[in-house]
Amino acid sequence: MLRLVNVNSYYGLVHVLKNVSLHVNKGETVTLIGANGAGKSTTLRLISGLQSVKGGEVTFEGKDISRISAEKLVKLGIAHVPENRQIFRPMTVIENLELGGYLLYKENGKKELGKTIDEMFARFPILKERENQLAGTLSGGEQQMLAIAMALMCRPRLLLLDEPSMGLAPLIVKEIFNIINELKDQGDLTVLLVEQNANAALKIADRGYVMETGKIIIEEDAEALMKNQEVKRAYLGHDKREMWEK
Amino acid sequence: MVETILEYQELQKNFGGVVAVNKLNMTVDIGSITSIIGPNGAGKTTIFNLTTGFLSPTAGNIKFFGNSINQLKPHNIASLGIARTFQNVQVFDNMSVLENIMVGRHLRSKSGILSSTIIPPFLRKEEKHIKREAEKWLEFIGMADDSQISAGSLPLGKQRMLEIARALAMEPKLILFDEPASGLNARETLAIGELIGKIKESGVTVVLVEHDMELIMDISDIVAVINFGTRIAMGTPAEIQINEDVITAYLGD
Amino acid sequence: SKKEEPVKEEVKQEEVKKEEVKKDYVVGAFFAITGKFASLLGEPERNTVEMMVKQVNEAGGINGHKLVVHMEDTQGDNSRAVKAAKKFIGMGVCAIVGPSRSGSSMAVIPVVQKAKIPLISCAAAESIVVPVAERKYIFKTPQKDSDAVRKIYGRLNKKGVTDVGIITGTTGFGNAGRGQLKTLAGEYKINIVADETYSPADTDMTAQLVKIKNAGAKAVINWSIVPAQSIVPKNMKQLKMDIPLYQSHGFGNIKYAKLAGDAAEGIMFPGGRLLVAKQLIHHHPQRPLLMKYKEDYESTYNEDASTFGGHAYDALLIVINALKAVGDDPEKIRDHIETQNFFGTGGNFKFTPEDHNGLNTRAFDMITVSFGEFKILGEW
Amino acid sequence: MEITNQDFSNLLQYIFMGIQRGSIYALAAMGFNIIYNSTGVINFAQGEFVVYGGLMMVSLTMTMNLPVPVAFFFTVLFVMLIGILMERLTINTVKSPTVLRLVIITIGVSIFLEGIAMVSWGKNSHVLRHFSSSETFEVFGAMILPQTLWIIGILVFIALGFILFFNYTMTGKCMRACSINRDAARLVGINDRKMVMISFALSAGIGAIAGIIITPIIQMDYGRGTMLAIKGFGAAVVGGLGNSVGAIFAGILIGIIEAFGAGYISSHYMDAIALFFMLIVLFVKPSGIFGSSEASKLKEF
Amino acid sequence: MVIRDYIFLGIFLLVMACVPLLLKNDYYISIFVFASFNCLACIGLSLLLGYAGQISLGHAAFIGIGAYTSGYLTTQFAWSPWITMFIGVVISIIIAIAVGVPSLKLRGHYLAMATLGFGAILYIVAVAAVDITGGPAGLNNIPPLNLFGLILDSDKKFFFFSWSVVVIGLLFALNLINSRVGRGLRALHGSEDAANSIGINTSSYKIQIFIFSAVFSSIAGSLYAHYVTYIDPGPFGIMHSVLLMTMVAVGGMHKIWGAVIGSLLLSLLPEFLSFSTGYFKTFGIEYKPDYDTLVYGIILLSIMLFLPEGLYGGFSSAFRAVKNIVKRNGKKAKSSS
Ligand SMILES: Nc1ncnc2c1ncn2[C@@H]1O[C@H](COP(=O)(O)OP(=O)(O)OP(=O)(O)O)[C@@H](O)[C@H]1O
Ligand SMILES: Nc1ncnc2c1ncn2[C@@H]1O[C@H](COP(=O)(O)OP(=O)(O)OP(=O)(O)O)[C@@H](O)[C@H]1O
Ligand SMILES: [Mg+2]
Ligand SMILES: [Mg+2]
Repeated sequence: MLRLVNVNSYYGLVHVLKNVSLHVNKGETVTLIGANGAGKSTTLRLISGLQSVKGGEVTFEGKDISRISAEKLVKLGIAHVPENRQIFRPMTVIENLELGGYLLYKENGKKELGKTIDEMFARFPILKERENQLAGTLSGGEQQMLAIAMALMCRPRLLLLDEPSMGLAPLIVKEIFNIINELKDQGDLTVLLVEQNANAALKIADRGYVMETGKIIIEEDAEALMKNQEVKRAYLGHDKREMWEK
Repeated sequence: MVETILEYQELQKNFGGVVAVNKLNMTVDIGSITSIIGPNGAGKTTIFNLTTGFLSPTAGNIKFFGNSINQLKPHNIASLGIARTFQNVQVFDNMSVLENIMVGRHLRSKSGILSSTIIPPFLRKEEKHIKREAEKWLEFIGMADDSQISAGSLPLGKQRMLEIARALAMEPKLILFDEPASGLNARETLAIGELIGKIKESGVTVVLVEHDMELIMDISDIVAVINFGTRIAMGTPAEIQINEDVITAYLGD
Repeated sequence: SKKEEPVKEEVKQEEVKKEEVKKDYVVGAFFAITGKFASLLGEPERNTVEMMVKQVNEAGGINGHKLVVHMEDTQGDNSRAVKAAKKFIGMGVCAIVGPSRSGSSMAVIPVVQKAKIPLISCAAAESIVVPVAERKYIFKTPQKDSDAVRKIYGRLNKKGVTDVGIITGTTGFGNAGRGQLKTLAGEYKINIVADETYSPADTDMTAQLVKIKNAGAKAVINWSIVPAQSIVPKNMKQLKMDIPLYQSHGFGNIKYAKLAGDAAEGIMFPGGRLLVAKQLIHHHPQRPLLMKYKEDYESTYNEDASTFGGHAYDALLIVINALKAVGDDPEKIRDHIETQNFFGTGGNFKFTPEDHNGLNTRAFDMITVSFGEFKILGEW
Repeated sequence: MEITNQDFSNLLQYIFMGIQRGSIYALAAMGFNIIYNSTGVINFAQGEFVVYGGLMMVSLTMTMNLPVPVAFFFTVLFVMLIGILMERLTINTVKSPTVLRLVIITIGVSIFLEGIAMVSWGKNSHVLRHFSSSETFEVFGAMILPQTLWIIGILVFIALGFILFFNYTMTGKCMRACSINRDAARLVGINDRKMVMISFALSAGIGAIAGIIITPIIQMDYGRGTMLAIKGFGAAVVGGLGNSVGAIFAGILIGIIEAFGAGYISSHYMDAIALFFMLIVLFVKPSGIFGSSEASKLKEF
Repeated sequence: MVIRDYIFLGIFLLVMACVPLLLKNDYYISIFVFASFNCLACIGLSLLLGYAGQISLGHAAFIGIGAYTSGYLTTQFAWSPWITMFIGVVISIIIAIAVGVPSLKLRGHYLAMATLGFGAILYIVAVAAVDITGGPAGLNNIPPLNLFGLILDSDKKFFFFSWSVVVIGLLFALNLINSRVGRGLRALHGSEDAANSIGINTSSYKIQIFIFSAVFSSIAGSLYAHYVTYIDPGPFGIMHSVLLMTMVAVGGMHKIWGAVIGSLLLSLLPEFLSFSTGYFKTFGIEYKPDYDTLVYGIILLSIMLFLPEGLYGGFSSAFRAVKNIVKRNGKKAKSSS
């Protein structure tokens, strides 16, 4: 469904992605893990069109998307929940959701929009309670839920999630991973997930990539990754004692 | 007997209709690591904002070493020796890493606008001292190599470390951490945990808000659980882990 | 030297051939050509000067010397005026014409006084040339504002009107006029019942006029030099105020009357005769000169001549007269100006060491607007 | 009795005059708000739109003798085109925009447009015929121009349109979204560039209309833009940036205060009185009369 | 880093000292004298705008306060210009406090409007208070400065004096930004909350720096008055405030040097335009002063469009590029040899 081949990217003069290749098959959940600053978020930004591609190719369902702008990619079915809760802070929760469903509204009209918003409220009841509050005044976790809900509003086929569990309470994290699982089980959603909580991510993922300083260093099945000694030590936090000793 | 460093009495904060903190009573022992956990929107950050003067309470009292600090401005509270970090990291991204920490020495240095104007930096003793101290703290968090990098281009984990070092440079008596490990991977979380341990050893009291249970259980002396702005439980990590209320409200099965 | 002005260099190149013949007479001229609110002054002034230079040189120059006028735009800005004056002085001009506005004139006085270069200002405020002892090198061509006030007050006396409302613009010109109106009121037993102002950027003076109306004024005097002055008659019409409106000599550009449209009908103001040259009796001593200037200007620039252009005409004429008589030594020019007695567009100039304007009330005719044109209002 | 009647008609006169002045401030402020709402930037070339509206209308009706409605249409179209060009050639090309940088760019554009207007329309003031009669009529002793009614009517019409637009239509909300967080807006499928362009077009259109309806009363020249922009900016800020109701309310309020200041206190200090009032409002309500301080804190400058 | 600023200062001092030697004509020198006033005001403004992140569209008013205090007291009471300059500073401080305390609670565009309003009010007062300020007619016969018996009545003398003042101002500003206070200012620009949390009294800092920059402007105003020896409200209007801010931004607002470059450029540009009229003529192009506004707008626009960090940023990246090329060539040369 999605394929990156030898992709490079720069921030100014800094070379942040170096020949990154990865692919995500339809219906799969793939996770991307790696240390801070490895370039995971950049990879997602690049797929969703926020970051420009220098060299290499990016295809979505066989179509070259490396030159397509972010807003058009949404139309193709790619939704991106960026890190740090990019919501419209001075607008109300409901307005945020409406905007999330902008394309839906444009194609299917107001009714469908209302219906989908209700669906989201059913999924995230706390947002319903905060309906008319300014999004910027929500608690961190509430904002994260809103961000995810906004992305789901336009019924994407490929969902790019950047650290969705960041700052969320364990219960909610479980809930969010459940939701991802559910969406995936419904069969029509493909997920590319960037996570620090590698444990949880690998549990729901089919495959995983490990990234370090702008390069993909490992690609394996999720289960295999969980057993990989290197990965365990670096990202899973297992065997802490072992670490302490080191 | 252990001394109390911080005390909340019937603390209350309303935002319009929303009661973010509701009749909270709680104490923090000097020299301890006290953790506050609770669901999203429970009011944890609000408690920090009240403690550091960014918000003022609707009702109730906050006492630091027995003195009420309700009405003080953030910078006054900082000068009493309370430092904090932010849930959304707030480093000064228009400055280098070293300068970020040098700013942290603000309260420990004196020169005012007039003397700063007249005396060039290389003739000023204080300036050298500030720089030395800042380098020391940079060493402490293990980021000495990054000193000249612009803080804005650091990866998140390092920004959090930097924020902590900046707070430490104040040499506070009490330090409040708002989710220091969020967005960090297990290895980095471990490093933060280690750092917090070191901070405690140096005699600074720590209050910690965090969602990473492993970290909480690892390093806390006391855990308080907040829901809907009130305390629903308080105890040692072991006690909390098996508390039914906490499990249903927060941890999940 | 390298630091010479480019224009001069260019001039020099042309000179190569004529060098043996005679050197150029270099004069500086600066006006508010582009500044906001003031370009209605500066543009006709610049045009006039450019036209005159051409005429003079086509006629073989001044005693065989080519006349070179270096032009600067002050934009109505004082510091630009000062810089321009210094530029002229650096270039070694023998006299300076301009600037257009009173404020700029005041700003450049110390500079030219010190450099001992005669300056003939085209701005109205009387304070530019007094006290003469301190303003040895400063002259001006526009009529005095006190004379304009006298002319208006004299007419009011004749008509038996005592209660007037004054409304003045907050520019150097308006402010000076306001001062004179207040100072001379006692002498003419005029009672100023309302004293209002408006800024050059103002677009509506109804509030001020309502106040004047309510104060029981029997006539309105509007003193300003910017386009906003033509809103006053419009507003008066709107308020159905049918008391007479007097304007200052700053109204001396038919464009102002046109802006006010039919509201301008019946406005009276003391003005230079240039505006009504055609209506002058044939043997009026000013007439030939006025007609010539007017026709030249109007045929060259395809727009109506205004008194402002006339001020520049007079100023440059003074310089040319002096150059003809004594050559281009600034000191001699200055001395010569103090002896000049001639008819210009502004009236009969009689300069003396005590009077650096040389005009009196007789320089004015009372003019009115009738069917969109300026007409002489028969003396009393 | 006589005196109170007089007082009343004066009061009425001042109020009408204030509304007429204020309507222009309100329209300028609304123009600011539209662009502010999609970019977070104050467009200091807004005053130039007004000037171009007035001057173009003069050319079309007075010189080319087109009928008013036709000229109106083409003038608005023309100025909207200028707005679009301005956006495409300047704002849109900026790679790393900060608010301050963009604001200064708009100042640059305004200087440039002013220069063009000066060269093409000359430095003279221009007059425009009134839409209907230019004869005043009397209401309780106050003299009112029919043009004033035109101004008020058009203002109300536009105001209603914009309130509905920004608060209840998707496009309106999208524009606001763009000003808050461009990346996030793009990620929900909003074409941010298009939104910004539309907002420039709309704002230029409003400016043009303001210019057209006011020119018969105030005359128009190339240099009027700055002052109009500053007054409109004042109204926008006092009303609460981005808030259309606030803009109208504040614009008219400032107009009335100016009129009262000139009428009852002193014309020498008329503008100062209005400005002083603006300062007081800001000190008491730091984000304008209708602005939410919370929302403004959540925005970045 | 820090040292570099002071090296620049030394170079700057040398360059400015040479300017009058190169320019024989008083006119050119006077352009630089006028530029020095803008430069001084812009240095102050850059501390406020670029370092503390607070906008002010009212600084021309402080220039006016300095100018009028000097002008009024020297002409009315014949006080020494040095004393009146000092009084101007004191008055500016008082007014800066009165205006700054309520205004600096505002943010962004609201702050811009408040300072703009303040500037406009003072301008109106200068126009309307005829008895004190002379109204639009202004004040004349202001005495020139007298420096230990040396009367600064020539352009060259004034040039050296006013640019010395600028250099001292520059030195002070550089000291300040490289100090505890300067870091505090930048911190509050970066994040006000974070600055507060480490004990920086941000509101007090904002006011202090507002006052500080007002003092710079006030001195510039006094110098202006004693140089021109005539003042009227014209040069102290809000458009001049906007111009000052534009100078800072065009130069590059995150560096003091940006203010210096920007103010020099925008002060000299109009003169250059009027100067080049002659050149156009030699090429047979008819260039009228009417086009000045247009060209000025285009230049301002181009700088802001193409140089995100202003001229200073443009220069330094050009410098870096050149350095890189030199390096690379150097390497090549080495490797080939
Ligand atoms: N705007 C920027 N300008 C310059 N460098 C940047 C910028 N954003 C990110 N970088 C750098 O690019 C590299 C990759 O960043 P990226 O955000 O993709 O990492 P990440 O793997 O998502 O890390 P994290 O876990 O912290 O989110 C990092 O070294 C970072 O410092
Ligand atoms: N300024 C505000 N206006 C209105 N409501 C607010 C404001 N600030 C916080 N709230 C509300 O108060 C509640 C507590 O928020 P707070 O940020 O303290 O939660 P938290 O415990 O830190 O949550 P999280 O773990 O998600 O960060 C939330 O419901 C939030 O929506
Ligand atoms: Mg990331
Ligand atoms: Mg929180």
